Amino acid sequence: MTATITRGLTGVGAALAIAALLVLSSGKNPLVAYEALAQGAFGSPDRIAVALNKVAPYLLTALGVALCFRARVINIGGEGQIALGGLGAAWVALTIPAAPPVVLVVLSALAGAVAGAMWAGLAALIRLTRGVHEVLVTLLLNFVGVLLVAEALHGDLGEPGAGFPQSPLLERGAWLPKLVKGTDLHVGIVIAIVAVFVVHRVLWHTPFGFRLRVRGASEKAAAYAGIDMHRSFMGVMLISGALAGLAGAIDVLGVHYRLIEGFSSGFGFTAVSIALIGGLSPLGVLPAALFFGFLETGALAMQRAVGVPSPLVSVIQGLTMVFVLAAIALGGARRRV
Amino acid sequence: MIEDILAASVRIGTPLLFAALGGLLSERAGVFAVGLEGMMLAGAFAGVIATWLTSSLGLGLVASAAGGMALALVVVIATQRYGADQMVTGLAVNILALGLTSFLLRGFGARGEAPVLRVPTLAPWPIPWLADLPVLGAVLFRQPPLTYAGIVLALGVAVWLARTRAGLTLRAAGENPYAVFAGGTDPVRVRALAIVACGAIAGLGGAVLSLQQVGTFTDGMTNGRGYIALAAIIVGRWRPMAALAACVVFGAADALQLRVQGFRLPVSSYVIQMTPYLVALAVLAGVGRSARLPAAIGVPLLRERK
Amino acid sequence: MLEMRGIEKSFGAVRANRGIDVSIPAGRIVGLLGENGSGKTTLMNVLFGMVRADAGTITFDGRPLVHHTPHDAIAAGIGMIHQHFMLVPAMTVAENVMLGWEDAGAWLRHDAVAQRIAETSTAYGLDLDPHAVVGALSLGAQQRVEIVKALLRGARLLVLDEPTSNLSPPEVARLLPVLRKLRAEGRSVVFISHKLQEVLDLCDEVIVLRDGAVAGACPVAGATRETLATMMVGRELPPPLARVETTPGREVLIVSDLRALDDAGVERLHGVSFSVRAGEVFALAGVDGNGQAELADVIGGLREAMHGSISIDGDDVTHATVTRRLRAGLAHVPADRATTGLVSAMTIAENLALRESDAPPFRRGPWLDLAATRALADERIAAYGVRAEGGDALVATLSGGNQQKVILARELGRRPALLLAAQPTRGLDPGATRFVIDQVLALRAEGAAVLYISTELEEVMAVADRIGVMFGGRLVGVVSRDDADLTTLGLMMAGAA
Amino acid sequence: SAQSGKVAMLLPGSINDQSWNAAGYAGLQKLKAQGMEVAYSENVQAADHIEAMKDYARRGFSPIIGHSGRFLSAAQRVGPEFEKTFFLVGSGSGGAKNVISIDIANEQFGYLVGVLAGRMTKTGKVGAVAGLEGLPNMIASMGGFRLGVKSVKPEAEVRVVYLQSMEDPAAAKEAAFSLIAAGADVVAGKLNAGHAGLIQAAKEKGVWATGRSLGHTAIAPERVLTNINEKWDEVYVAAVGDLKGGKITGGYHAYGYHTPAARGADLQYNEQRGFNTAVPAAVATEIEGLKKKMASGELKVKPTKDDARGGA
Ligand SMILES: Nc1ncnc2c1ncn2[C@@H]1O[C@H](COP(=O)(O)OP(=O)(O)OP(=O)(O)O)[C@@H](O)[C@H]1O
Ligand SMILES: Nc1ncnc2c1ncn2[C@@H]1O[C@H](COP(=O)(O)OP(=O)(O)OP(=O)(O)O)[C@@H](O)[C@H]1O
Ligand SMILES: [Mg+2]
Ligand SMILES: [Mg+2]
Repeated sequence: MTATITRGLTGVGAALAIAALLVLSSGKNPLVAYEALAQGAFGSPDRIAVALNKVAPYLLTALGVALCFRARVINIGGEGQIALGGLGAAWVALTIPAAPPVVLVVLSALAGAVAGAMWAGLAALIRLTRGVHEVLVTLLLNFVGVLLVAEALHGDLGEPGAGFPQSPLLERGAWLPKLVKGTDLHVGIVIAIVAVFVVHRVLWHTPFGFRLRVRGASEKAAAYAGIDMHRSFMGVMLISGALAGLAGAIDVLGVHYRLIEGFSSGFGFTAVSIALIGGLSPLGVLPAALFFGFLETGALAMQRAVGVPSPLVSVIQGLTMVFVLAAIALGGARRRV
Repeated sequence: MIEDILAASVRIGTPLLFAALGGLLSERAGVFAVGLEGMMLAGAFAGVIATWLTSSLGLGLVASAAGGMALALVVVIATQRYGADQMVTGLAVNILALGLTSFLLRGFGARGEAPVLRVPTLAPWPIPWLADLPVLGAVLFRQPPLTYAGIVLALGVAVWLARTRAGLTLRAAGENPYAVFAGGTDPVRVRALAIVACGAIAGLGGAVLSLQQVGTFTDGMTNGRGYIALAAIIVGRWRPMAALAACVVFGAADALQLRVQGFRLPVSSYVIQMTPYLVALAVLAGVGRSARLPAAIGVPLLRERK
Repeated sequence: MLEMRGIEKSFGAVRANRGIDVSIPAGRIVGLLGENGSGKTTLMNVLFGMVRADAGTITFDGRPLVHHTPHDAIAAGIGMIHQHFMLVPAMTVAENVMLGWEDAGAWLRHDAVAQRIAETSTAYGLDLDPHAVVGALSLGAQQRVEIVKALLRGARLLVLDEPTSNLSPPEVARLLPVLRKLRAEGRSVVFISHKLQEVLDLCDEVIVLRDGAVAGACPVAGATRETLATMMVGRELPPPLARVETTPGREVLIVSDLRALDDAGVERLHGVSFSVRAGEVFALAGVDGNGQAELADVIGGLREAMHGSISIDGDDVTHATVTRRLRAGLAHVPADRATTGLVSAMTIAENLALRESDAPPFRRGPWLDLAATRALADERIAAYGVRAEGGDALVATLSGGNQQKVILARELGRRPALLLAAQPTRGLDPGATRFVIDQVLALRAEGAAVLYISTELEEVMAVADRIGVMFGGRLVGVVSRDDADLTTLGLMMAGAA
Repeated sequence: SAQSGKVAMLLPGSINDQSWNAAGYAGLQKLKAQGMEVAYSENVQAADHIEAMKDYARRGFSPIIGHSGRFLSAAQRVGPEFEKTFFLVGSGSGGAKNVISIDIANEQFGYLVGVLAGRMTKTGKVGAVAGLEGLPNMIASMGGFRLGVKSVKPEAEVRVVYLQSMEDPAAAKEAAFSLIAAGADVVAGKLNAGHAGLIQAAKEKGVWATGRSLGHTAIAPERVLTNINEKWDEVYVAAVGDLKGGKITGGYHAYGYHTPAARGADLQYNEQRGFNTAVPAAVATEIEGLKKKMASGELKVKPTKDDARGGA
């Protein structure tokens, strides 16, 4: 464990060293830039709040992806499932705005989870009944899901006259409660961390989790063990979709307070990365998601503070992923299933 | 009308075809080609830069291939040398390429601002006599050079995979790399070369966009085509000519979508834009046969290191 | 011809080879013996360049092999047929032969190669269709593919790692002359096997490994099974468990007119009917590929029955799930232990829970009861003599024999009414084989019904009360143990009776 | 403190798109040239809007310009928290107090280009490619365009195709091809980086096109009729000036021919001329006349959602 962390940090170091050369070549001082990065990520309670808010949806979605990949179900449909989750949450929040606040926020979040699960369930259904590989189905449904949100915002859910495809602002009762006064930190991160432990418990301590692991380790052994491959496929997809949908709902109810086109852009693939870097283990996904959330927050702040060109944010992110992966893989510990 | 749609399908399908062919080589050798998007982007970028610097489209094409290869090398080192997960490495190089191309482009402008590099595009090369055929002439024989190259490449890859020993070895590396090793060839090298070839070909796919269709480079100009190419590979079940067909079908769906929008329909453009994806799903679901991935795809080769 | 001196090889803490010296003369067949995990495969992998030795030297034909790869080994004239075949199942025989073979041409000469495969297989009596897809071939045929591969590459030293483990007696009977023919041509053969009789029949001399070191070497002339076994184990094997007389009771398994398709959709089982009584071992003998695998799969619930019925203790389970069959009292030792019977990346304890994670003692309330599972694992490890560090050891780190013991511990440990055992001793050393047979007999004595599927006639004769022979997807005859003799059984298996 | 001397800008895309983002960035450069301290973030994703605005606000920037209607939501969220900071949303559609939306009068420029297209078409068919169907500024541009065409050639067929991305030149080129194949001999539109593809299509097929920056003329000097050259530099300078003077506060302010100090955009072929020489003098004169009517308020263009519909 500590060895893995050490190697991971070495990877980060190597990536930052290379990126430093690029920063230098753009005429900025890398030390100043990295100081700004650190400040931007950890510099104040508010910065940490921003990062944690970013972590929450990543974490939830990555948990679902990790469960799926464990069961050797290659669900790369996080993006679409998040989008549908946001859509479901916004729809409920806008449909019953008069509901009591607690009821409203809970129902909206649940609606997000249900919508995400349904979207994933649709993919699973196509896979199971028509044999189209899930990689393909989930990938294609991502595009459709994002367009569905656009269509909804173009239609009834959209705010008339808004300068961008977005819904009206949701009732206050639908907003996720704040955790810390004076910051934007909302309860999403708590929900996500609870989910980490729940998923961990399910994966390692329930017969269902056991079946998922067997299924992922050997399809033949799973059949021999009497595992219903269709049911477990559908099961894990529904769970993963619900987690992603909840992530979408949390972003809508906690950050934007409305549905916005493109609010989930890129989340799905980031979640896949987090799940894999986290070793497909719920407890491993937690540090991986924190790492991504803080790195992104810090890097964006660095861009604003020091004025390094914005593409460098992507460069740093890409380099860090490659180096951390390589460094961790070099450790080469065989993973238990 | 039909001629116009077919010609458009071929045009839209061409960049996808290159990426799909490259990705197919990588995946048949056992390495997920998630990095296609980035390789295309790197190729599109390098092609424009080289053409702009040298005023030679030929050198631009060479640079496109080299650009894709450069990114592929990152994949090779991470996945083959260090055994990093193929899928995340692919996603990572996509992000890297997006940032790096944009960053480097700024290096060509004053004050770190991105310049607009305008280059000539590859003009169509009508093939004498054939170009005058009805329908087929416009669809197939009045195309710019990379389109021909794509079709020839698809045929070439198909024949190469099926008929050469190298092709056989590559396929075996994706099915059972240990058999390749026992047969006296280093499967890691085979995979590495396949990834590099994938980069070169996908890079040319980027050149189709930047040098053949648009004549400039803009940030992120591949816009997800690498992922569509991945879908085309699966739809084509990892066979070159079938992948070509899949790319043309994707092209046709998009071409139709644009033309359908031109009529007055009671639904919004957002719904119409969904149709290519829904059509792809419907066709696949209709065919209803499952695809078999190369048996050893994604499986890292764990070999002793000394 | 071959000299290996001081070969050392460790995998982590495991010293698989500790200073092994062997020499193989030209034109000889040398048997390489040893218990499971004694280092045979490792030694040969070192020779072939699959793994690199920590120390030691190799000289082949007077030339040293240093830091060599399989490519160099092949070029030098060494051919190896691996314990786990190095074939690509999705490709044809011809394609597999051409893989990595320069003579196949840069542009593959399909027809010429097919021609040469046909010629070679005729010359050596190997019977291979160059255009068949390897994945659809029986293991015996796959092995012949490996042999053709090596022959076509001009191997002068052929290493066969447990070539007969997966073969039926007739297939073995076809293989041995091939090897003798090679010897007659002046080539050498290293023959690894756990079947001592074969070794005595075929080899000129034997080398025995124990715990990664050479325990002895001797010419075959004068050796007996007992002396070889003693050399391998370092002590004498106890006599086999005595068969107790049982009176067969009720019909536990009734199979009637069962038909089934194989993976490719070809009908492989053309209507098989039989029953097995309590306290009885019914053995099914037959050459691989005559429907036994499909039959076992259908009874085990891994394959759909196309027609016919199966009942266990009066319970019609023809279309039941695996779970229901388990509840009806079925235990199943599948032929393919590595990927079907076990999850090798899981622990021994988890593998014991594999088929019953939903029931006590593995489950308590909604949770897995990990403590109880671990306790059970320790108990079974002791009872079945599994050589492992404990219940948390990964199955992948066990030797083949110990992996088989884990399956037996799970399946027999449930005190089944019916045991379905398919090829349970495949690849096991004599000691481990003895253990398995003893366990089966003990179960019989307790009154269970046993369906024992094996290609080993000798083993079948040792355990069975009645013996059925499968040929061409049909049960072509059933004889009682007392009426059976090897010759007629062999003829029936060949479809001649 | 409307005028802190520090201006920050958030841009939705890359500043080198020769189009929307480049125009916004030019505005920022002009403010810098006037001696202000400037900062900007490109490619700001929806997830980061709020955070970026707050960050700049905390660091004392004012106004903070969100160069796209998509920043309005965030500005409305952040605005009340930072009452002393002004938030300018370019191409926004509303606001209150310190949140101010400014836009160019897209309907005016769309209309004029429509008139030009109507006059130039021989086939009686014109087309346009745009993105984000249904947004106010798209309704204004595309609706204005259709009204303009119809005003001079009621029987003309106007087809509009909407794309998923405004940044995809290859897709835009194909969309333009589809319009040209259907008979259009003038193609207009409103895209960002994608607009270059539209011009490229016109160049290859030999039809007329209208661009969005002088850079587009450079791609196909012989095929580009004119560009709606958006002067976001002037708009932002004017808006910042107006802020200082207290002349604008919360709400929506459009710059067009009716606001002579900063017209927001103009039809320009290159630095010297308004139109390609292929445009008959009479047509140019007609358009100049319309501009005057717009300036005087005599001509008000009011496109509806239906005017901007996709398809014919
Ligand atoms: N790759 C490996 N990693 C770790 N341990 C290994 C590896 N290969 C072999 N071993 C260990 O080395 C020892 C010798 O194994 P080897 O496969 O050579 O035995 P063997 O004599 O071929 O046995 P069998 O009769 O079962 O085939 C065993 O203890 C085994 O667990
Ligand atoms: N990760 C590992 N750690 C330790 N030992 C390992 C590991 N992987 C494989 N082995 C050992 O490698 C040996 C060689 O593998 P192999 O599959 O040849 O088994 P085997 O003992 O020969 O069994 P069988 O002949 O029944 O297939 C195994 O015995 C196993 O103990
Ligand atoms: Mg062995
Ligand atoms: Mg063995």
